[in-house]
Amino acid sequence: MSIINDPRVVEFNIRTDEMLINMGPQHPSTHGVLRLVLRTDGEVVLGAAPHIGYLHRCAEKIGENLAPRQWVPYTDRMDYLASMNMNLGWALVVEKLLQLEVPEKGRHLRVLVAELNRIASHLVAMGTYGLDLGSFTPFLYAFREREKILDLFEQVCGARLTYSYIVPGGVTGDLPQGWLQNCAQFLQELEPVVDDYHALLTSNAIFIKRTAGVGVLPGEMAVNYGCTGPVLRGSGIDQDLRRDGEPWYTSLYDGYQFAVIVQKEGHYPQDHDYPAVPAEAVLGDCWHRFYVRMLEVVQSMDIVRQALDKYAAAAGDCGTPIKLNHKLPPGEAYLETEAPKGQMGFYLVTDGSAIPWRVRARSSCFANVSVTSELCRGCLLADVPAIVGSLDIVLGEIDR
Amino acid sequence: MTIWAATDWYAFFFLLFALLACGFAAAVLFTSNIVRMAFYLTLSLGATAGLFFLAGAEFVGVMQLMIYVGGTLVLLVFGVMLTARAPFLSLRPRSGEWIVSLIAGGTLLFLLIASAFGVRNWRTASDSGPLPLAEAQTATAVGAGLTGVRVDRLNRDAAGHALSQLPHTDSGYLLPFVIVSVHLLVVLVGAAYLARAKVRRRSATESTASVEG
Amino acid sequence: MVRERFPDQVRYASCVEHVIESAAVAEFLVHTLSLPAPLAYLLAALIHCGFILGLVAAGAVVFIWAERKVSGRIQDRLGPTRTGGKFGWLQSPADGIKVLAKEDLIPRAADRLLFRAAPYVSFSSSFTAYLALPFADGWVAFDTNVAVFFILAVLGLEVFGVILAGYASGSKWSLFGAMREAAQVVSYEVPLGICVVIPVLLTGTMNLTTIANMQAGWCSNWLIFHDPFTFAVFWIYATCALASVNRAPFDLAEAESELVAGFMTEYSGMRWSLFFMAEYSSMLLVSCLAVILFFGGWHGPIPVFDWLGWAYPGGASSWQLTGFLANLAGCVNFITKAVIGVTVMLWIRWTLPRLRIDQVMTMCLKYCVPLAAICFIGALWWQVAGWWSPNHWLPLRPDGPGGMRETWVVAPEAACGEVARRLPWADSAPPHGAARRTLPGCGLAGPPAGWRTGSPAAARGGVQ
Amino acid sequence: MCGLLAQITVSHYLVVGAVLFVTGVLCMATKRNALGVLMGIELLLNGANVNFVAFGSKLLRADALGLDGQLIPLFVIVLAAAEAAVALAIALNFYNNHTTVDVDKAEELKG
Repeated sequence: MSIINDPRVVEFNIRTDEMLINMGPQHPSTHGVLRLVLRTDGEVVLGAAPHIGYLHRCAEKIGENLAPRQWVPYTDRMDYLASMNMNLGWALVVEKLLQLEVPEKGRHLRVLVAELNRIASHLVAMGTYGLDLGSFTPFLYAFREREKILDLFEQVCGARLTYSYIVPGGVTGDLPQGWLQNCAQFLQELEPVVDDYHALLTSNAIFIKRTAGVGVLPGEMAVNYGCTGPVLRGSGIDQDLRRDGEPWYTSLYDGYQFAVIVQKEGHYPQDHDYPAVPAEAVLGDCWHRFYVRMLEVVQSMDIVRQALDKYAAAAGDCGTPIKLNHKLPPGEAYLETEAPKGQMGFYLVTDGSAIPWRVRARSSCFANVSVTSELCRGCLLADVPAIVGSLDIVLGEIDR
Repeated sequence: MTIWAATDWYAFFFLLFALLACGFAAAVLFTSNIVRMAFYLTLSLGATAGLFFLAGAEFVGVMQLMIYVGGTLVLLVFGVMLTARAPFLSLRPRSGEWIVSLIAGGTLLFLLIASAFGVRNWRTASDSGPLPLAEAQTATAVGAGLTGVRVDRLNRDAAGHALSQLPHTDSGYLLPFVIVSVHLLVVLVGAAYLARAKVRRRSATESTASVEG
Repeated sequence: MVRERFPDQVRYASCVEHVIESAAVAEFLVHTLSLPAPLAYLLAALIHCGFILGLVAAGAVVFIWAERKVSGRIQDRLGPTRTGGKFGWLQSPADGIKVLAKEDLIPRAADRLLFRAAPYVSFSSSFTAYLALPFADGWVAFDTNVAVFFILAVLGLEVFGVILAGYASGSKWSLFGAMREAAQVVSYEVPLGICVVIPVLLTGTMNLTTIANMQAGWCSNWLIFHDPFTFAVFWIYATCALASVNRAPFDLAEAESELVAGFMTEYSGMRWSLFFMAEYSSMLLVSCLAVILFFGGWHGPIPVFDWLGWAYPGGASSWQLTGFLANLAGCVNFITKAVIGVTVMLWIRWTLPRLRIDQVMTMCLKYCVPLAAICFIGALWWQVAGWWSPNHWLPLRPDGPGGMRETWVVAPEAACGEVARRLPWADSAPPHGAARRTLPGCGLAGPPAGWRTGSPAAARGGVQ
Repeated sequence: MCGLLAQITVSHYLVVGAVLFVTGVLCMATKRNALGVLMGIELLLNGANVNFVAFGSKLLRADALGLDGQLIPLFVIVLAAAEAAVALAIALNFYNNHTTVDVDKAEELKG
């Protein structure tokens, strides 16, 4: 470890002034309006304090004045890159409160769109990560494929970003005709493109230099800070709510074959020919977090394929959305789902009326961004975007 | 048209570069902002390089640009930036110092200028006239001089071909060149040693505590 | 010529000729349009400056457009398509108008004088370097025999503008960018210098025109193919040149994801675009330099004009149409090669992520400098040992193998036996076959006057 | 051009050299910033260089000093670079130990 990477080295001989630098809230690489106050000595970052709240919209408070069905659009705007997963989390928790089972077909439909949206979200994460490291091209390659997913979603629900598609009780409408073929075709097209992404970034020598060994987040620390999702799995902790979550959530994935993407005994579960882990990479560094996301894209593609078959085979309807005046039984419910960025939890307390008494969201990015100050200590200024980018945060979800 | 014909372009360029060099040198003297001083110094030295070109010393001129302006001054600017805290940014000399030094400087300047015009040989061009500049391109000669061969001391025939060998005792500037190379190496090592980054390490607990603040 | 015709103006003419090497143009003006000589010289100088400024400006305009198109194609999109018709070719002028119309903001914390001066420092230094750059045989504004050195020196001054901009902006991001740039450019000047010295070593001159003319003939005669070490050193040169002009993956000074826009953060409008033009013109400049040093300059891969007998003979002083056409074609050839170089830079920029500052420094000090030094010694050894090089069997120029490449060893020996006798490896008698042109001022022989037709044996005599 | 400049001779260069030299001396005398003093030294050396080049220029006088007039400035430039490196190192060290670059405060021999 070189001197500059050594967090214990706090002073150089040349007495330079420490500088406080505001990175954000208007900065090209802070993914929205995150504000990082960096304490730097030259290029070396001595400390980083994330400041949040620039995108606070009182979503949770608003939730206490709206029926669960009405609050769905607000969940869209939390992680706006994975609205389907947000919708799903909220729908599931309301259904859990109501003990409302969704028909078989609806279950597969939800898996289908949620995993597609996971692909879209990870593609954005990959593209913007390239941008953070100064490579513009992967961004457009990623958005090109994401556009196709958005096209599919547009066919499903008419919206390209804020879908409000999965609602408590079911979905707003069944899939249109021919959609399954379109989706299958898209997966066909995406398959070879993933190799391009690996060539552009994952196995690029400069990319490896910039990410391997940078921002190492040990598994223990990740757990202590409550990190979840790819950030946690990138640190080697075997945790994925799709397998380990509550039955109310995991039952969604009953009958699906997938392996949790985590490095076990030095190996990732690989069913494809993907670039090997470079020698410089340390478990828990930026490269691993990135790599987990890239593998999850493929994992989600597999799940989507299975869901396509199961959906086509399933009979019946996709469930009926609850009415606006649907009385909610007094009680409370909490459920965490595996959203693309981590475990997204919704909490709901009701008093018997149609409107919840209390609504809370447990944001995955909020927990993930909290490690920034730990990871950025002693790194170089250029590592800050690399670290923040590898955490893949969305401020809409943090600030709510 | 007459004004064009009357213009001596050599004098014009000389005057231009000379004024730039002297003017910015004065600016260095009279500004108290250290960064501006560095900037003016750059321009002054650059203009001096122009004078060197005019005097036919191309190689020296380029050396001036490369080593002085491009190297030494960048180094200086680095130093300025490393130490440029607000209180030192403009340290003004005391007025008493100004008066004394201006008197001394003025006297020195007067003496120097008087002596510059005092020698007849300096004041006039030689009778044979100056050499055309095309024949004063000296980069090769300078290079040869540094490697130990003084080509300008060769005896020539009328056509300019070398006639005889140089005395073997004349090694040109080879020895100074070697010495200065070694000197430069020593100096660089020494400077790196002087200004090296001494690292003080704190214990792990202390470092965690310090970063919170 | 001028000297003979205007004996009373000898001194002045020679000086102006030196400062602004536009004697040919001026002569034309004097004799054909019968202008007074001083005016003719001024006009000639202005014409030269105009040409170069035009080239720099047009280059920047074209490259900005090209960058958009190339990046568009690389990124699977179209780039500009509508402004000005078919290929969006008016995009750059449109951008220019937009930039001109922008408000010229100066932050309150800025040092106003330095803030205003910085873009001009940057631009003028990268522009000045073109003075010594020949575009074809003899087509050069300032034909100095230290041209390589001059270009490197002046190009190195560009960093001053950046440092000043960074300091004067009064912004931390700008300061960061400036310090990065300063550290990077100063460090990369070292390996860049070593790389550039190798062709100088092989050709024995720092005069770019001569260096390029020594590579006349087939492409096997290009210095990049001279020996394995020159081949290797070209890639080091490419890396260092990329770094010294701050292009991706070395564009740390303006790294938008880290430093917002680095030293340009606080700039807007025309001043900002001056920085931009400076960047593009230095890109073109290092590319041109690479073409001259390694890729034969204006001498194409196939010596068409040598076959036709159109090219100016060495030392020719009279104007002729065929020679002019050959030179024009050479100029086009030269610029084409340079543009290819710039395009490669664009390609790299839009493909690779950015390095980190410590990695950039490591790359320079740990890899580029030692490798360049090894190549330097290797090329030197290869040259002294007289080992095989492609031009020994491919007809590199009309007069056969050998050529004038070895002036470094040959020339001193040929004309001034003294120098050569002192060189430890040259103990053979100097060849006296070819007619020699005396290098001005010192009596050393430069390339023989008839080096295009001189006998190869004489040319290679020094090392055999 | 006025009569004085009818023909540029060595003297004219010497005047430029003198001005640079005197400015350098004054800079060294009056500047309180260590780096300002360093800049004064550079100016001073440059004034000397101008003189050397002028004396060596065959353009100005055919019987000029010749090559020596160019070689000595080369050494001066190189040594100035070395001097600047050392002086800067000293200045930085001084700054580290005293947190100032004001040379008037440098009164102790001990660093």
